[in-house]
Amino acid sequence: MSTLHTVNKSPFSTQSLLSCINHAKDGDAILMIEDGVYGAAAGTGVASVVAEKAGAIKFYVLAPDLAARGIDTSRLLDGVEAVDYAGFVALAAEHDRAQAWL
Amino acid sequence: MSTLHTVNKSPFSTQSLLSCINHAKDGDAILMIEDGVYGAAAGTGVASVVAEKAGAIKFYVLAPDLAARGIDTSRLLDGVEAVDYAGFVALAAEHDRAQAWL
Amino acid sequence: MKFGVVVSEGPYTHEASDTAYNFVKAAIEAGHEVPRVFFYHDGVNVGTRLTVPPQDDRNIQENWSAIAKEHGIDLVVCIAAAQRRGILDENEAKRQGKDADNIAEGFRISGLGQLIEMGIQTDRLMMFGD
Amino acid sequence: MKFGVVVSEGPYTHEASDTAYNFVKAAIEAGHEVPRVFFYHDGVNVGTRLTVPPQDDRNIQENWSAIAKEHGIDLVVCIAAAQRRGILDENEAKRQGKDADNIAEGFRISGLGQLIEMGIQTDRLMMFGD
Amino acid sequence: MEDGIKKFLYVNRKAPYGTIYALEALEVVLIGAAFDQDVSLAFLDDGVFQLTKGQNTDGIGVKNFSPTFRALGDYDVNKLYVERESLEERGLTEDDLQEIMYEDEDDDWAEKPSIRIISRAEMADLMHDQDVILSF
Amino acid sequence: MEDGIKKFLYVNRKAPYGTIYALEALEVVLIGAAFDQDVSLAFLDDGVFQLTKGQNTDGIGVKNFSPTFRALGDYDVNKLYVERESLEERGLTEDDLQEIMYEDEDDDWAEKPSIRIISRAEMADLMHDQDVILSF
Repeated sequence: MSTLHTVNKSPFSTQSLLSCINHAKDGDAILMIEDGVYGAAAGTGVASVVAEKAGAIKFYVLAPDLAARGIDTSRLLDGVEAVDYAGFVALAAEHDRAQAWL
Repeated sequence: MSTLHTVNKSPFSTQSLLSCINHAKDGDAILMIEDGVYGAAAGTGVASVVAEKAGAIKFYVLAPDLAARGIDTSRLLDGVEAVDYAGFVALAAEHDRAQAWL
Repeated sequence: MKFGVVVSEGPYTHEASDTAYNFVKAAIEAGHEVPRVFFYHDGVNVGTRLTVPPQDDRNIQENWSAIAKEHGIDLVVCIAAAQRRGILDENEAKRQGKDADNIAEGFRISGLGQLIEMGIQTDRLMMFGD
Repeated sequence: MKFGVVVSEGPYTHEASDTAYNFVKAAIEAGHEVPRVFFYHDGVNVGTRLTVPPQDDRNIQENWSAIAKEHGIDLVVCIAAAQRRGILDENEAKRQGKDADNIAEGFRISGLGQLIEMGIQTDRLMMFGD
Repeated sequence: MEDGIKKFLYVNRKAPYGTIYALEALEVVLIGAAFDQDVSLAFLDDGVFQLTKGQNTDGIGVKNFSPTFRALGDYDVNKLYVERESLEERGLTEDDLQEIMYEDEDDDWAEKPSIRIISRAEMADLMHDQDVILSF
Repeated sequence: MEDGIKKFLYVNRKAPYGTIYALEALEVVLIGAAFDQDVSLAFLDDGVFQLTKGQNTDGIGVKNFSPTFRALGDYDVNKLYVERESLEERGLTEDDLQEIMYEDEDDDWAEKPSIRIISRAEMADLMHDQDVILSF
């Protein structure tokens, strides 16, 4: 039993990613979408929050939203995997429930 | 020459109050309105951010928004003054410009 | 697998209705079913036929109407949220004494029970909002 | 003193249009002038006459229409923002080939120049949004 | 999921009045109560502000919906989980929240509190034990 | 304010695409350029993300408006102030931003960069030196 969490807000502006990480359980997945994709980049002031949890939690980022914002996948944090919408659907199907951190 | 800044977001959810404080100049005023009024209460995890600046910057909070949220004025941080809409208008008139931290 | 989808923000203002649309398209392409999309909060504003987006931009309402028609998706606009925001169909306009309606093709106005029912009858509920 | 006011969020969804209304009322009571209120972003949704709020709640559109009538306030809805969101007056509806319009009494649709002009001609510009 | 009963969790993370999400979430809860599902409400982050007592909206002209929480017991909605860490960060204690009661039909209709203060870890467990999660 | 010219500052604090504020701010700037005022744009907090290069929105089906920034020089809008601290927190440098140029009519139409990276303290000074501040 595991959950797919989606986070759609910039981690530099709001506490959504942090709250999501604080409530996710080992084996859960967190998918960053929309303005949430900024949380997937390496070398930022919030990168360590994600890096510390990568492993216990699996992190994904929506590639079309990354591209829209001009972030090359080469800049992603280690352990964050880019998926397209088909991958998003597959993640939603694989996990037992979806929780949106709106 | 001074500015009236308005902050309308909860400081527990977003970085708006912090960014406003980081850009306000001595002699400016910051008025907390709408969900921003939560930043005016004592004893919270963000109170020190306001308390440290109170003095150099004058802090106000919109009383009708406080009452709507059930916060009694006795709980306000030292140095934060409650005003009504007439007071809001007076502050806007007294300062040289208004800047909304949306 | 059956997906239920909720759209909670208005068109153009927030990416939510775009993301939901792209998700629904991908789900159908992957062989899943999307029996219903429920529009709540400002999401009800997706269902007006009066939008005139710039010619070089997407037409969010038309995209939803088209995919719904092609794949038999039930597009439900919450009546309570719609009344507050001025989204009406012909019946509602008559009932409320309003002289115009604005609901778009393929959308219908109904109650919040349709949201709960969708949660019960689908395998996964996906929410897109602010 | 002359205040210009911008409303950037839709009615009910966000407190911005309420706060702006209360500010305008207080400004007028204090003897100031509010020649114009400009509705931008989702703020254009304040200007639809099709809203039907619950009977125990305020009617945001009617409040604005009334205060504008009483004090001669120019309520301007941005045309570009309004087209995206489906807010039309009779002329715009005709021009765009739409079969209905929904603008409320006392609101008019015009360009962004009216916002800049308001910034130039007033002493203070107040923005209310998200 | 047994006997077609699903576990529904309404997650409330936003403050009241600044935006409409809290009010419209409550409207879903009230309608949803008619469907005989296993319903819980979670209040965390700024969502805990929804439950504070003494809310008076006269000055802003917006409808005060906080009394509606006290009616939830009549709809058999009586599991309101509030996160302790969220309260603490906001300088709140249980005493700052409304008293919300329900009558327990399995215990001779005894009056019991609907609000249950739980830890962040317990909140995570609660979320993990659901079939359907609605976020507001 | 001299000769009826006011100083207008457009403050951009939000990321592009997730919400429409960035795009609709730009629409105001373009219209406002016709009014012969003293116009500056400020990019801070997530607003700095608006100026990154390589934006490609094909995959989300949303209009890519980032090329419009490069047209601002033609409208005599050539003061784009970007906050250094905001860039740093987001792991960005000036090289990650689009090159936005204008022709300086007072300097024999020499091409010059419109983007000026400034410190947070300088951003505060800039804000303090305005007649009208529009926030997006």
